[in-house]
Amino acid sequence: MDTAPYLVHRFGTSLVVLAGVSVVTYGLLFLTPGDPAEVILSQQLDRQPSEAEIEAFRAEHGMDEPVPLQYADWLTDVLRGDLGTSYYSDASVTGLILDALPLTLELAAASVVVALALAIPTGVLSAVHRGTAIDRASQLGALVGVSMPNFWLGYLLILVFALTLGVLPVAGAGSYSQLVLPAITLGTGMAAVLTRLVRSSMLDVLDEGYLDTARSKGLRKRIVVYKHALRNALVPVVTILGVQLGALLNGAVVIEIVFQRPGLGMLLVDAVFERNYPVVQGITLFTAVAFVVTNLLVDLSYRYLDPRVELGGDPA
Amino acid sequence: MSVALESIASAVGRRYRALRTSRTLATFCANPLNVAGLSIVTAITIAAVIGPLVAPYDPTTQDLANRLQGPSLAHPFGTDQLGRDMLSRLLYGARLSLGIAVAVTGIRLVLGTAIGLLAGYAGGWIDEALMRLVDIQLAFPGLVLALVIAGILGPSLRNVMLALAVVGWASYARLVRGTVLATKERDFVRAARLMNVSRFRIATRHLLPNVAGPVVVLATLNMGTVILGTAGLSFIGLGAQPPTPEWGTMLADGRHHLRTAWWIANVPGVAIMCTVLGFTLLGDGLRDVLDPNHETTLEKPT
Amino acid sequence: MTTTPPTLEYGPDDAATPDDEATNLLAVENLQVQFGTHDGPVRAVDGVSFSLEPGETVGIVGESGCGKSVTARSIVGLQEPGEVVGGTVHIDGVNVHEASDRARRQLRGDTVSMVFQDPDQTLNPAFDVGEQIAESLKVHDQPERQRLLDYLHAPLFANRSDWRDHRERAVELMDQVGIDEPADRVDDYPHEFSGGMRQRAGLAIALASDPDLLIADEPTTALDTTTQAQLLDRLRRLTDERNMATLLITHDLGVVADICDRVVVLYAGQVMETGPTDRVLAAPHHPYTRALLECRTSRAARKRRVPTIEGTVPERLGEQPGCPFAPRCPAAVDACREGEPPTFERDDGTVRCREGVVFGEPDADGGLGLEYGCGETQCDEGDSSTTSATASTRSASQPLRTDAGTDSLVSLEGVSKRYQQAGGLLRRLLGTDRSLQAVDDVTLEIAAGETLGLVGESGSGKSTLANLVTGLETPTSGAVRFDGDLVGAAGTRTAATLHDVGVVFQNPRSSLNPRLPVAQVIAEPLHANGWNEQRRRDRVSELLESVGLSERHAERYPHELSGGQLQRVAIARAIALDPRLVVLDEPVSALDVSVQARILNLLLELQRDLELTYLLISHDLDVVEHVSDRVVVLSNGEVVEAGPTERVLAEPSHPETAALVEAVPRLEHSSQ
Amino acid sequence: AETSQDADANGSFTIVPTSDPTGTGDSWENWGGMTPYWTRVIEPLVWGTGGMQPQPWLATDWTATDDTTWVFDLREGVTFHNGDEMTADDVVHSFEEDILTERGDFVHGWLHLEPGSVDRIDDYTVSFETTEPFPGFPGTIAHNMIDIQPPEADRRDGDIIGTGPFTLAEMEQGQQLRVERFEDYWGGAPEPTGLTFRAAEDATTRTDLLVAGEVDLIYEPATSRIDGLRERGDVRVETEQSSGSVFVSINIHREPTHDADLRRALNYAISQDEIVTTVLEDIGQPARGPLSSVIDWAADEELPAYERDRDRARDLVSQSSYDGEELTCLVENDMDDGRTLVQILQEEFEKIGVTLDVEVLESASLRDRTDRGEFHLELGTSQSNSPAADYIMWENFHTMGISNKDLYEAEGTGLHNLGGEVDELIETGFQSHDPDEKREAYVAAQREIMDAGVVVPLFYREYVVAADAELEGIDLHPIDKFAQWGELTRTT
Ligand SMILES: Nc1ncnc2c1ncn2[C@@H]1O[C@H](COP(=O)(O)OP(=O)(O)OP(=O)(O)O)[C@@H](O)[C@H]1O
Ligand SMILES: Nc1ncnc2c1ncn2[C@@H]1O[C@H](COP(=O)(O)OP(=O)(O)OP(=O)(O)O)[C@@H](O)[C@H]1O
Ligand SMILES: [Mg+2]
Ligand SMILES: [Mg+2]
Repeated sequence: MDTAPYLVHRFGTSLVVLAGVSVVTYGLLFLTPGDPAEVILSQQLDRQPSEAEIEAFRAEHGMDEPVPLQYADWLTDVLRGDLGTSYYSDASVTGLILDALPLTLELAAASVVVALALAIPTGVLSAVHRGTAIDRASQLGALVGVSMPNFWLGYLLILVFALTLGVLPVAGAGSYSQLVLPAITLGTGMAAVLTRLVRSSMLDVLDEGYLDTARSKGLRKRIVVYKHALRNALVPVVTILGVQLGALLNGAVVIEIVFQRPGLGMLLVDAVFERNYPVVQGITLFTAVAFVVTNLLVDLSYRYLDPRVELGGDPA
Repeated sequence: MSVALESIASAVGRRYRALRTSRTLATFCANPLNVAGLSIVTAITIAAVIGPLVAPYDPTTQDLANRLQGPSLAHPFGTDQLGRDMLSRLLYGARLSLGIAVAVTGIRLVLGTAIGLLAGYAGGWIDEALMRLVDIQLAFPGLVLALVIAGILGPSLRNVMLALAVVGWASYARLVRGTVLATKERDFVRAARLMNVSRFRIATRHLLPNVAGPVVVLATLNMGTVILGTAGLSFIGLGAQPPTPEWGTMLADGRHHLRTAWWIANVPGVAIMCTVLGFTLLGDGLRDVLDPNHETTLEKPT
Repeated sequence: MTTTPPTLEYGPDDAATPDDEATNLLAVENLQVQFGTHDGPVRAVDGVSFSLEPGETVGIVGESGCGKSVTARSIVGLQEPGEVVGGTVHIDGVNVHEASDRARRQLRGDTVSMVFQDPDQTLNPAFDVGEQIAESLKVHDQPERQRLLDYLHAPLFANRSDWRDHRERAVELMDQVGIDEPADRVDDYPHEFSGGMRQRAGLAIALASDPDLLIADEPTTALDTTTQAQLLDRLRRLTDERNMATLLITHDLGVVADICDRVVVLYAGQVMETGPTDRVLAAPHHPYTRALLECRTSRAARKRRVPTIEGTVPERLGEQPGCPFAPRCPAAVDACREGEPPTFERDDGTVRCREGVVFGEPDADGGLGLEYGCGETQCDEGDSSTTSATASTRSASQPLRTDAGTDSLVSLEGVSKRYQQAGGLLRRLLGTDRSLQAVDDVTLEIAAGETLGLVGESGSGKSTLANLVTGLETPTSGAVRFDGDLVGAAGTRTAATLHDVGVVFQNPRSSLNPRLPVAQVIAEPLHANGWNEQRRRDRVSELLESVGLSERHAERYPHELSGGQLQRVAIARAIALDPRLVVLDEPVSALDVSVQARILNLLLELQRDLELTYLLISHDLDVVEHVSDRVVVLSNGEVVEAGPTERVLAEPSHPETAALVEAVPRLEHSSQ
Repeated sequence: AETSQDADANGSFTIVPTSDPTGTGDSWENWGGMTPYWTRVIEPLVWGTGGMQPQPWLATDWTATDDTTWVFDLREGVTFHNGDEMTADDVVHSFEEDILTERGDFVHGWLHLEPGSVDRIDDYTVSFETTEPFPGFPGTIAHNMIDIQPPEADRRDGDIIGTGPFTLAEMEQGQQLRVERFEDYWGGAPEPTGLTFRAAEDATTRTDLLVAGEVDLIYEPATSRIDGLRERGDVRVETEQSSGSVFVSINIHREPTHDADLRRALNYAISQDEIVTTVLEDIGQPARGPLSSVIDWAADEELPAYERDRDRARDLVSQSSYDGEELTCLVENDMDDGRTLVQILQEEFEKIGVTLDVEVLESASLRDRTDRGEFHLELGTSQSNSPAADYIMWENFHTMGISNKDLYEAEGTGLHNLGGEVDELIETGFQSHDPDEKREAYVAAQREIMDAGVVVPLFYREYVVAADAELEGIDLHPIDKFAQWGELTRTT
């Protein structure tokens, strides 16, 4: 199938989704019990605002307009890259996000590396030795990784590596050594998911006829496994990597708190606790958009990874 | 009436026979991990049911004189910072944690299945609209959205459940729709259409049962994710209010004592880990049996 | 492992002398392969012995599940997850299963190559075809220097010029196996190839190592007859040119007759008979070989009951004394069931049957006048025995149905079906809309009581036409009438009109809901029409009986039934509401020959008893020839020829028909 | 602890305070990417003594020339970090432009100053006109926030110019900031060459950082770890009584806590001693009243002692109008030991037949709830960050105090305000220049408050600083944020 119409179609639906995402994000404000204007103002003033003040505030922020119009205004600003201003400081939300982002990205990237480095060899080993003790052990190991609440794992790792062995720093951000423990904490959870996936997709692939073809050519087992099998087995893994970005962000929230890394997650938690709605909306929107865009890219990279994929098939 | 009873009896008999004679059980039992999963889940379920009856102490009664006691005969899992018996708290907590997981999973399942079934079966613009809705839900990282929702609504278990339910249904919808679409084109559904079978009956009798396997597998795996999600939100501070013996909250509280009284954090930690592990193993096992073609797409983590 | 090799009076044990090994390119001796299952080890290959000399083409035949593939795979050491528990395989004097990994790779890279059954499965979808052939060449050139990074084309580690060189040679090979414009296709991925081209690419991979021995496991089953013929032809030429020995595995005796010098007949993991093709096909010594030959529809008279081999290939679990074929063998005596059958060594092959003792040399014409039906006592699939057994004693010579009526039941008037190729509104807006004319201006009539056969190449629109008749699809233009009334979409039609048409799909397993027990599957249409519980139950028993299933089957789930039984259930459901027309879309193509014969018998019987009209789709001309009164040939959605079966198939007037007929491999061609 | 990462010979130290030194988020704490607390970069006119009395700092002297006018003499020879000398213009600028405008209008009520009320008299004299008589003015402006900066400073650019012993060198938002020794400091250059303030708001993380040797000094290690730290040879643990106290404040205008008998019953249910010796690991002193005893007019001895007496408490409960309903108790989620304390309350109240429903809330929703008065009890800390602690009384217990006035409509409304006589006593104390008179009035007010059981006092806070045992010259202050780092050195 032609790529161009597919791209247009895919972009089209992504836009629809993004529009929906923006509506949901904006709507979060209305979840708050009570009148948003009043809540915001009482946070800002640190006291109960008067009716007049609330009225003035509404007028100032266009909150006396009908909701769709308010939304439109907000969206217009968002499209210009302006996510609003924090209620508590006059910092722009976009600026706050951009400041916090590098730490989170750094963590996410390092976690993916940890996850892949753990998952691919373990998954392959497990699949190749299907049903043996090696397989069971690595499956169990992977599952233990995914079954532990990650903050607990984080504290245990700190206990062992920072406090007992003293080889890695406890917390903080900035240096590579400070990245190791958080990346391992977040990476193991993800590695567990990926190991299982690599294993099951390797198992599927190992049953495929074309591996017999490869073996019957006289290829070495290593080449059969790592060239012919793994290449095919990685297709679903890459798809999941896109989805795992969500998991990474989920994990980052908790792990940034554990390791005192002022990234997006920490920013979000603080903002939620302070009811700093522009920041909450900004981060929510930003992560969702990042997620949609990443998955779009992942979809497109299918074509390279799996030539069979006819773009446009539902990769559900 | 008697006919109905008879048919129920025969259906039960059939199921039983199917279970006994088919390879299902054998397949399931062939992998010790599956059996381990089933055992863990059974144990936790029993604990949840009879826990309050067998718990040696009241889970909230404090005994400040005996705070931070290590494991002993009187307190097999020690006592916490307020001198409460960890074992009793753990047992009471089992019901709570399991209850949350069941409730959240239940809501997700019902909502997601209904939407997926409708989308897959109706097709056309209904499908298109519902699937975009699914995409929108999936676009938000689950815990992030749950955190925002629970945070705005205020900390309480009810809000946590609500938030987790809101962010998790889409995986079911997607899975169900996918299975329905695949099943819909299978010859037996086409045959049913040609036999004048009503749409409703096709949906409930031919599509749903075939969807059930993957959905049950997803739900089982989901139980674990929900428990972890609850723990994560509890850690952030949006979980149960004290003195509720909810595992995630216990673990989050206990982290301050990790060095001085390891049992306070590690006992609920291990309990959560085992439960999640149990459900995941069971889910995997069920997948071997119910969904041999691995139709279950990997669930989106929350 | 506890299996003791059967005692052979003569046999390959004696033949396994060192000097024999020297002359034999391939020597398989008493090979035993087992698979571990829940119920214990399955003896998939149970003492197989045969050998191959350079330049020779040998066929292995047998029903599905006889162990053909396992044997073939064991020869190249790919028996996993099975386990070789006894016997040896020597290729070029090297013991395959005892050789080191390295030696085995050497063997695969140099001496022996394999082409696998399913072309969709043979090629790695992630690499282009050229790469896969070139890889094979590369292994052959340097079997010992296989570095992972080199093979992954990792920059700095891979030898570029080497690869370019290999790719050029890959193009040559593609040319040799008959892929047109190979230079353009070398960069294509497997999914961009048609089935036939893929199979040829697989052949090119196999030939790349310039093997002395080629093993081809059902290389043509997945192909339509025309493509199959081309490939076989190509294979024959290449073997001749290269003086290659070929081991060809197939269930199709026609293919064997076409190109094999010798044939090995396998049953339940044991060699039943070996010998020169001509002799074995013309004068089979073993009852199983004879049975296989008998149940081919092409041998039976039109519309007559086809002889069948009742029962199924047994799963060989644990120790079972006696000849594995004994339960299905009409000539079996008690001794067959109790003791190991002896193997007789003849000048031109072997026979493993006690019959040798009883009858001595069978007649040269191979016809023993035996009835290969199911005897009351021997039947394995016991429940179906009642009807088929009575049918078979009753039948054989008299036609199963009365002549077809003449009033038309179904008529198609200028019917066309155009498919919009995938894409939605957006694509239409972009003008990239493409459509496909699946059925193109078809006009035809089906008379009440007749059987209309629909044939054509794959993709010619047969299924679409059937769907138009049943109303699963609505025509883009033209009208489909049933009994004079316009047929609408299935959803819009009244119950009464839906009753009149029953459908049996190609794949019995997919056409039955796996979650419902048989009784409920069959009762589904009755339920839909508001029959009450009691009436439903009575009708289900009646139907089960008429398709030759017992009440015992009623409570089973589809996965607990065999393919043949499933198709019976599907047929029962199709006739549940007394339809007038039954549409049969490839009703037997997923089934084994012997089962196929039984189903065809059932269909003919039902047609006679219930006065049914059939629309039968099949790509198997033998089947069509056997059961239909008239044939319609479709090509690219158009009717290119129609007429009485005998006439059309005997004197095809359209080249398309001629090609179809020509391509069918037949025993008769070569044995004459 | 093992040797710290950046412990160089010259003496540079890493300190972890309880709040983020870069002040992410909240505007109150965030002053151009730095909080004014802890870091000793910027300074106020007045400082506080260890006895919570105003102490000359950038101002050397002050007098009230009439009821509402204060004249301050500035210290001469004070150099800003940019090399300029501090004069009255800088003081006027700081008050008028920064403090009274940018810090928000609530500052007016707090300082009793309106914009335009600060005047330069000469280069080293400034006058302030308060809106009403305010004897506590000097103590009130002895606060880190009420700092003096020159007009050139532009905090929006992170360009912070102060007069303190340290200059701002480097900031990483949310992580840490570095300050360096200011050689021209008016009080003489400090010992340390530099200080790093790291963010770690979680007590356990702070403790781990110290134990792992990554930092030299931490505030408030996790309570559960203090014993362990004390046993270590490489860590010194210092405690200091703080200006804060922890108590439960009761909504006296909501049923059923409007009933004084019930409130007294709650007081009789609690054993402050037990709380301090168990969950607090002996950090803090059992409290009788709402004000830390370091505050000179805090009444402790003079207050009625509600020893735990469950029988009496139960009697009072049955006398009261309480009939079994759940009382709501709010507590902020990041209050140290908050969850533990509130559960003890719950248990103790349960024993006298009063059911408590606990809600641990984040700051925003907590404020939301208290603003609406939708609660019965609130567990919290009240602490003064300046030597003048008057506002604790005013804010909490005066009808026009911040907590009460929004909900005050008529007699018998508000939150914790008994009104009438108590209001008058607080006003007297507030406006009195005479320490004895002031003390008398405040003590009387506190007695009334305790008699009516408006609060359940728990304990006067002590705070803990744990540091590398080699550290010398730790100079703590009842106001934890007033610690001086100038004499910090490392032995050996
Ligand atoms: N992976 C396996 N696990 C268990 N049993 C197997 C496996 N593969 C094959 N078998 C058993 O081996 C027997 C022979 O199988 P094989 O594939 O050789 O049959 P075949 O003659 O090639 O049939 P077909 O014509 O259907 O390809 C079968 O009865 C099957 O039960
Ligand atoms: N639903 C559909 N949408 C689009 N194209 C279709 C659809 N169904 C069939 N076609 C196309 O119509 C043509 C005829 O298909 P049809 O299934 O009728 O062929 P057939 O003769 O039954 O082939 P086979 O022997 O392989 O079953 C094919 O090219 C097919 O790709
Ligand atoms: Mg085979
Ligand atoms: Mg078809």
